[in-house]
Amino acid sequence: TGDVEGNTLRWNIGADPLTIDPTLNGASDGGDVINQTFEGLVREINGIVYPGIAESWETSTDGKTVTFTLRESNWSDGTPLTAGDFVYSWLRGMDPSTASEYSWIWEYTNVVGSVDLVYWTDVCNNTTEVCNVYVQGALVGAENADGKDDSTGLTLAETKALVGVKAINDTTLEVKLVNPTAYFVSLMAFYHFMPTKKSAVEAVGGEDGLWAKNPNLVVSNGPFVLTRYVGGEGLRLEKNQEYWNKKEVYLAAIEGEFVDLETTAYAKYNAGEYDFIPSVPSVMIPTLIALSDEFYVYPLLGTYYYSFNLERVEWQNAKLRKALALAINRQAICDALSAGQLPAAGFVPPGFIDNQGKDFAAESGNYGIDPGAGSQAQAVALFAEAAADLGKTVAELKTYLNGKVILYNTSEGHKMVAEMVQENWKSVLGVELTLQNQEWAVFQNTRKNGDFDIARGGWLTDFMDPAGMLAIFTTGNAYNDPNYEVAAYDTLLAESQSTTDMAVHFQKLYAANDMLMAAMPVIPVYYYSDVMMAKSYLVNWGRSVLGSVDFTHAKLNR
Amino acid sequence: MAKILEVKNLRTTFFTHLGEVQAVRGISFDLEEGDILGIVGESGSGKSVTSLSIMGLVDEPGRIVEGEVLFEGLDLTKLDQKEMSNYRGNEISMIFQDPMTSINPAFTVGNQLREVIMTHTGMNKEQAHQRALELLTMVGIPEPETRIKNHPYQFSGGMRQRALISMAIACNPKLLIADEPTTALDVTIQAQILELMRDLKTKINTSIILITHDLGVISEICNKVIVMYGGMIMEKADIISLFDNPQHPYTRGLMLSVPRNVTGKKARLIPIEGSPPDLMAPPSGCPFSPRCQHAMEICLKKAAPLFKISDTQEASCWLHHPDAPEVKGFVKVAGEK
Amino acid sequence: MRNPEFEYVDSSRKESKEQIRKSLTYWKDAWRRLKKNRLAMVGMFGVILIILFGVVGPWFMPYSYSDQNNNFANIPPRLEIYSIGNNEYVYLSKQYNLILVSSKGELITKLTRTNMDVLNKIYVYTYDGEDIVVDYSYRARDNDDGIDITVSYKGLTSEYPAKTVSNKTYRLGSDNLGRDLLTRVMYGARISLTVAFVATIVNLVIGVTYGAISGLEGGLVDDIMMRIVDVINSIPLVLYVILLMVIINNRGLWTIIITLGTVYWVGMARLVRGQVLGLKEQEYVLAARTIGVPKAKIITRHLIPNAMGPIIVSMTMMIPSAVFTESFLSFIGLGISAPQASWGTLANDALPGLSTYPYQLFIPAFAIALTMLSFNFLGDGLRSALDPRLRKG
Amino acid sequence: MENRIPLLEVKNLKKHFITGVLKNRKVLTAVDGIDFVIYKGETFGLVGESGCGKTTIGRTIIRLYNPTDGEILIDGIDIAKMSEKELKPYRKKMQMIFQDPYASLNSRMTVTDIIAEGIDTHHLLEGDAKQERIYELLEKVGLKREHASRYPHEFSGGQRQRIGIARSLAVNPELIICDEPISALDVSIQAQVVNMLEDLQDEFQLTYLFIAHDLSMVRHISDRIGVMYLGKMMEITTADELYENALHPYTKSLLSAIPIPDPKSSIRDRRVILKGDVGSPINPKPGCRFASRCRYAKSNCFEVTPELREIKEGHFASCHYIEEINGI
Amino acid sequence: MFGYYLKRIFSAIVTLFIIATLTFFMMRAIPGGPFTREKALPDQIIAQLNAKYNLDDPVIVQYLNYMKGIATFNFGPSFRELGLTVNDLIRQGLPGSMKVGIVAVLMILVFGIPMGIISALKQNKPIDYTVMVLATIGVTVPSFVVATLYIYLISSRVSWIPITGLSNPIAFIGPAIALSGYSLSYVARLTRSSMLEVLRQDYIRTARANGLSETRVIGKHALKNALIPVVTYVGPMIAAILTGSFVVERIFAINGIGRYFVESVSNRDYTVIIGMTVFYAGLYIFMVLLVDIAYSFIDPRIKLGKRTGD
Ligand SMILES: Nc1ncnc2c1ncn2[C@@H]1O[C@H](COP(=O)(O)OP(=O)(O)OP(=O)(O)O)[C@@H](O)[C@H]1O
Ligand SMILES: Nc1ncnc2c1ncn2[C@@H]1O[C@H](COP(=O)(O)OP(=O)(O)OP(=O)(O)O)[C@@H](O)[C@H]1O
Ligand SMILES: [Mg+2]
Ligand SMILES: [Mg+2]
Repeated sequence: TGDVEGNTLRWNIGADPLTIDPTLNGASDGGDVINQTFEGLVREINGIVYPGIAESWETSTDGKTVTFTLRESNWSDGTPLTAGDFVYSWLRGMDPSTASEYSWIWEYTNVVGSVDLVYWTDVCNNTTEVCNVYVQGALVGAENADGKDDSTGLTLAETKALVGVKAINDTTLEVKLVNPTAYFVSLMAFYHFMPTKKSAVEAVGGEDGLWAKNPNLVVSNGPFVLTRYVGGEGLRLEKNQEYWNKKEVYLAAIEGEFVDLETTAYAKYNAGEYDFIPSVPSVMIPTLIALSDEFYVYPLLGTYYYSFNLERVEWQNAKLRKALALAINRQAICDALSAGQLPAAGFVPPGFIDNQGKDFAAESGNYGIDPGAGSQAQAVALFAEAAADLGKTVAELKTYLNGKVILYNTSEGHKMVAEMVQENWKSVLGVELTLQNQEWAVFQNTRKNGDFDIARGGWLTDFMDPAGMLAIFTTGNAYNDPNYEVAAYDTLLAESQSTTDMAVHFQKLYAANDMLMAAMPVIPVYYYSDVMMAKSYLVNWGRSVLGSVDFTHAKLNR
Repeated sequence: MAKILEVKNLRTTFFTHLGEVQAVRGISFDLEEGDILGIVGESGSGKSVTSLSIMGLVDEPGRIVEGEVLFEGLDLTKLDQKEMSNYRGNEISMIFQDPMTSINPAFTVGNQLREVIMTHTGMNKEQAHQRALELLTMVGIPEPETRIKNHPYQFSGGMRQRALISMAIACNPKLLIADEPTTALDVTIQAQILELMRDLKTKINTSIILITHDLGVISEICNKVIVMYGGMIMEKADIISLFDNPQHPYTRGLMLSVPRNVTGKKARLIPIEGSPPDLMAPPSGCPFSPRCQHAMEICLKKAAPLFKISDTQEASCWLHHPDAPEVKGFVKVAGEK
Repeated sequence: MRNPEFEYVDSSRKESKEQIRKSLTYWKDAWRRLKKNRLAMVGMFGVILIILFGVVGPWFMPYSYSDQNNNFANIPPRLEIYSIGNNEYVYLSKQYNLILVSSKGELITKLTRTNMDVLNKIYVYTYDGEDIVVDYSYRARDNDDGIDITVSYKGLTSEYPAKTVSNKTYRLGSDNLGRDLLTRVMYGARISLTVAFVATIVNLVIGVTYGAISGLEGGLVDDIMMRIVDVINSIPLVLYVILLMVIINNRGLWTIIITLGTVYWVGMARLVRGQVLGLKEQEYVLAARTIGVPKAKIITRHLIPNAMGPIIVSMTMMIPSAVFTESFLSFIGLGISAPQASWGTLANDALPGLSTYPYQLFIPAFAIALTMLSFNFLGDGLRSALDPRLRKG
Repeated sequence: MENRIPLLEVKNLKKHFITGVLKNRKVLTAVDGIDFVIYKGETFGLVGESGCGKTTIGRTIIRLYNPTDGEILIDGIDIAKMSEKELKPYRKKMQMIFQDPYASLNSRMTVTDIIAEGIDTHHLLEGDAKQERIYELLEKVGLKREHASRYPHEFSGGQRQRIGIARSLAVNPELIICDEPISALDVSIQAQVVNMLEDLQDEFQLTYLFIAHDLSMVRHISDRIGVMYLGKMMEITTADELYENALHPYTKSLLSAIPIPDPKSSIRDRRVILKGDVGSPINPKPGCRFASRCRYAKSNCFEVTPELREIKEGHFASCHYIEEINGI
Repeated sequence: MFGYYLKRIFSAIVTLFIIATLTFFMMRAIPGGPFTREKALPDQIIAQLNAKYNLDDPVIVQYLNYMKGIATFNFGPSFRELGLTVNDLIRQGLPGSMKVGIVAVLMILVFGIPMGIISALKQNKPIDYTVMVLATIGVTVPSFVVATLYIYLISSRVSWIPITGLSNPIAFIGPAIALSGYSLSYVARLTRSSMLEVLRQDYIRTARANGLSETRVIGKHALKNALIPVVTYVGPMIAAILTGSFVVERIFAINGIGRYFVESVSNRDYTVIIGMTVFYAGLYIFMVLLVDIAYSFIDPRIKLGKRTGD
């Protein structure tokens, strides 16, 4: 075992994942582990989609049918993995009684019938509101509970049967889509779509995903398999001898720990107790950039922004919004945060490639936003114009806006950004806003209720299409905090989704992006980044552009 | 008779942050074997400090600044704490005024008693236990076998004082200092304790110093008396002379201020007016002079020496000086001692 | 002739010994005693100094607590500067920003970085149209000369710092946004001292009264009151604070006052109750009761003054915890809002950078410790000053 | 004798303390059915060994404790069950002087404040008149005006006891309960205080309940004396009668235990030293409380509790065999 | 005696019941729910989750059900930690908190008490001042500073001490120091003043007059009596320390209930927070009872049920 010991990766995972059942998981720490223990139809490493359990796939000409051909592969218990396993685990993910946190992602897959199943409810008609109404403790909507969905009138089983996923045979999986979906295949790399084995999931004692944390029950199909899990402390993964590509798996084992405080984890990394840590304390970053060759920064597909509450009169002038957006020195903020973030010149971060192989963000341009202080003069001018539009003098507009609140949720970084933005507006436009922070859940609630002037927000997408970013500002979207409700915008996005022509798809998205940036319902501040450290002797590790680390082919060259 | 204890010009001062408290200001006396010497005086007159000085137990910030304490000729003030503890509880022992607070509430009586015995005699636990039972029986505690296992709170005041006495006599001390051993007790219990002390003297031939402010108690068992006031000795006498013919105005005042219980019309009491001296700034002359009816110019300036009135009586009062005015009952003697 | 020494003296001369003292009220008297206590005066001096520091200090500062100069972020109070000739110096910050510094230690400007050669560990900055090359590769390897970095400009290379100067622009250094730490600590004093003050008042008013009533009433009332204390003590502060945050839905110092006022007195209530249980059997309390003195007066005139010693001790002990409780409340979102800072939040914010910018933590921490010590000394002095029994002279 | 007016009548007064809880609960009968009368202008002495309930009687009469049973009549009105509010006028009539001159004065209040407390509480005087009254009281108790602004700790024990007395006089009481007011004082000071108490009694027609264990002082100051033992009254009679002619065996042994300040006295040899200790007042057995220590005790004494009976005119005792013992 | 305990237990149950009730309703009164996520979940998903955990019942029904559970020591499932019950979590976190807590408590007793004693014996000497200044700093510097400083020093200077993990006894040093700093200082101060008080007592003089050695006088006669106020403080303190500290557990990556305590509030994990609160309150009340029992050993005069002070 000395050999195994020497070939064991020591990895700090971060927080203890709530679950490592792919279907139930909704968090990145869990995703990181699942990425090692399971494998979906495809595997995405550093932005490239490789065949995973699917050897190949084929999309029909109308783009509405995707057929996957699975390779011969086994579960870690030695039993064969079949297309039926995918059907089982996907239906499980959609089933409302499973209550999977990520089941909403089916909405974006465009799989036929998936939305009906995910949001199947026999309690009331209105699917966007919980409408169990009680009078004196008695459920009034009881007659609705007829076992049939309130909008489709179908039972759960009937709804399930209509979902467009079918195992044609053990190695052929057919998926029917409502619309052609460009990113569908790449999305299959995401953990929610990884297969689980029915007998393991339904084993006694494995309820609520516990099976995945229990080495005696767990059955997986990834490069590694779980052999130990101690809640709150750590886990051990060992090479899966049944993995189809095991010859390209070099690590014997992975020892993972759950240290969620960056400073502690960093200290341990420096003391030689870890080979890989998923983050570092931000004060250390300039030093690490300068001195360390073990430090890595990657862009993340996400944007940090401030939302205007468009329901409030003061924010209804686009020039004013734009003035505020242009007054910010984004470079200074990124320098202060110093974790490799990039100044955001638009809402869509770099990293999405269009039909012509060009970067979507670069093609869109910067909408007049200078990364540094360059657009501040423009901001002043726009501010004056806005004042004129509103029939106010500049001084009046300033006093009008003074004391409006920038709301953020409690955290060092958010505070720092808010302080700098506040200072920018003060020094550039002479507007003095107040800062207010709230505990996380309270903040969520306040923001959702539209009880704010300006609130911070952030969005990381889960699939590699700009629509994943832009769609959140469509009418009724749960994440549309500014309440940007413009029919033309909604139409553009809808059109981009319903076309089979990628050129049209992107053209619509470019148009939508232009429209959004012209209206400026949100102020993009920076694009997220992901930092990590890996010892120099650790090579060949990979990373999904969505953020998950991948040790499938990693090697320790000690 | 051999002198078991000689105190020579003892002076003990407390150096507090508020100033020096001269608690004992140069006192000398002897104690002969088998004597029971009483020390009376008002509260704060230095009785306890005298006895603590003998025991070497004067606490910070107090210090013996002058004088000798010769125990069988050996000067105890020269010993260090460790050497001294071989004497304490062994050759010399002491009991204190308040039996309620002077015994450790946290341990059983037996535990504390055995501890003393084992410390000084080298007996093992079993032997010490036997000895402890013996002692408890000796001081008249009923059912010692059960009582020895009791905690002090289960004892009444009188029993606690007996327990303390039993600790004090555990090693048959040659000298027993009893600092107001009965003040906190009821008269009926006091009578029992005094009886016990008298017994002890005959049984183990201990010499005793008994400190009190109750002349009654003194007259019950002492054969010699020292009267203290303001850290000084006012009068030294054998018991009969003192009560028959007190030679210091303070002693007289003390005797007069207790009610004479005669039937019928009650005479007013005759108090000593004024209050005891502040030892932080003691009167320059005789400490009693501010309250003394007969105070003379010299009394305010200079403390009186001890005038030897008779073989058994000495008093420190200028009234005994040949130049002093005549006062009924005061004997004039020539010369200073 | 009679010897005059042996004349009787008349009684007036004997008695006049008692000194007559001027009549003083209790408080004047206490003050007089306090003044005599050297350590207490040191403490008081310290407290006054800290108050002045917070109240008056900012007037003398060229900055406000929110003034940022992002170019001069994280500059420590002491700078090792390298000469670039011509009586000009540069300082390389921990963030690898190169700052032009005057020979006296004034920060002049941040130089633009034009090239980062991470591989060879050389950063290039530009000044006056020419490159300044900073070679920090020494940091990555052992070298016996003790060279840390070299700075080359116009053909001149300095291998060692020219001197160490103190930062004249920011006396105690700057924080991560380039704000003057000294100014921030001064403003922080206002908040933290207010909090300390409020905590003290709350303890005095609510805690002491509650404890005194509980102890004096005894029996069932006492039982119930103490169970309430147990309950308050057991309910997690975070939960309570969040609830309060929602209810009040407003911010500022007074929300802290409310929070502290509702939960911060239970320890004091316990302590006072314990004291009162003992004191209420004292004969002077019984005497007051036989006179018919109402309970409220017994509490204010007899019980509380006599429990003052332990009350003051525990009050001074509570000051640092109040200061940190405030920072916790601000962290959750109740209380003061950024960019204002209290000592507690300053310390909190500085914590992650402890290894790199230790001064950012030590300065507020020092202020807290100093306050604590001052209050301690003052408290000890007050305790004895308020007790006439310990009076000198 | 006949025309004496009772000021205080105590009838069947009981005070039980409850200690411990539930199963551990014990009833401590500190005072167990006591009757006596105090007439206007007299001094009633109460003696007995430590723990026999003297203080408890005093405190119950002044209603620091709520009596368990019985009546306390002041001028014929029962105050035993009055509420604190109803009691307020009676608070002026009765005052108490405490044993410990150190503990009975609040060290944080000046003498003025201490004395003024009663005046303020009952709104007797205000302003200068109040201050004058305080000076007057101070002079009454032998202190000086200058003392008014001082703190208790600046006084000697005797002086402090005077302050305590001035405090109780401030409300013009009729009855003063003196709970061992002199036991903590020096012998030479005791006489000062006793003289003063006597003078004040003459001047203000005060009535005293004087609790003490110094029997000779009690004899000196009291007109009548009650002797208590373990919560029960053993004997009540006039002072001289008690000392000359004690009837109860307990009183006798108590008197004989007094140390005599006369080395030549012969009483010592005739002394009967009482054996044993005072028993426990917790869950007392029936019968005479003193029986276990009484050398005359017969089996009856352990079973039947004797009544307090008038043996001679004005001389009460509670003993089954009092006649037999004393040959009456 | 038994009856006495019954009474105490009854009163404890009532108190715990009130605490649980208050916590329950406070929890419900604050915004957010257990399914508030970084990326907010769609309402339908939240509704499904609510249904799964019966959170769609009327609050009063939930309350009654919950109380029924508590009565049988069943605090219910965690809404966060999938598949785990509150009891599981306590079982999972308690050992970590306890291990460190016990070491911290031992340190407090082993260092705090002797420091106080030495300080009292050397009153107003340099060593006394040193101890008191240290103790003052100890109550001023909060545990998060101590812990961070410790980690910084260890990671940069001392390589043989592991930074986290409790496998090696030496790894306990850091968390224990951080956890005990305040209380250790407090205990030292308390011991000192109580010792000074006891040393003035008459029975100490008696012990000396009986010729006992100074070691015996201090170590036996003075100490036991001086411990009473210390025990009063230490009892509830142990409850607090054994239930862990969020800050210390987070910094030292200890899997302990101190973290659950705080995290469950931010997670709105209703059942966990109530369970933790009741658990802590129960332990607290139990410790207070233990203190009372300890009293009767230290000072037999003090009888159960007649506690002075709190
Ligand atoms: N530790 C001390 N510090 C300062 N002064 C002290 C100390 N001990 C005693 N004194 C002072 O020494 C003087 C003599 O006290 P001592 O105890 O000997 O009196 P005493 O005659 O025994 O009185 P009592 O009858 O009250 O016991 C007193 O004024 C007292 O205040
Ligand atoms: N508050 C109380 N609670 C419980 N028991 C009490 C209380 N006060 C007094 N006792 C008990 O009642 C009994 C009578 O006490 P009391 O103080 O009246 O006696 P006393 O005659 O005044 O004694 P002493 O001479 O010691 O002052 C004692 O056993 C005492 O312990
Ligand atoms: Mg004495
Ligand atoms: Mg009494």
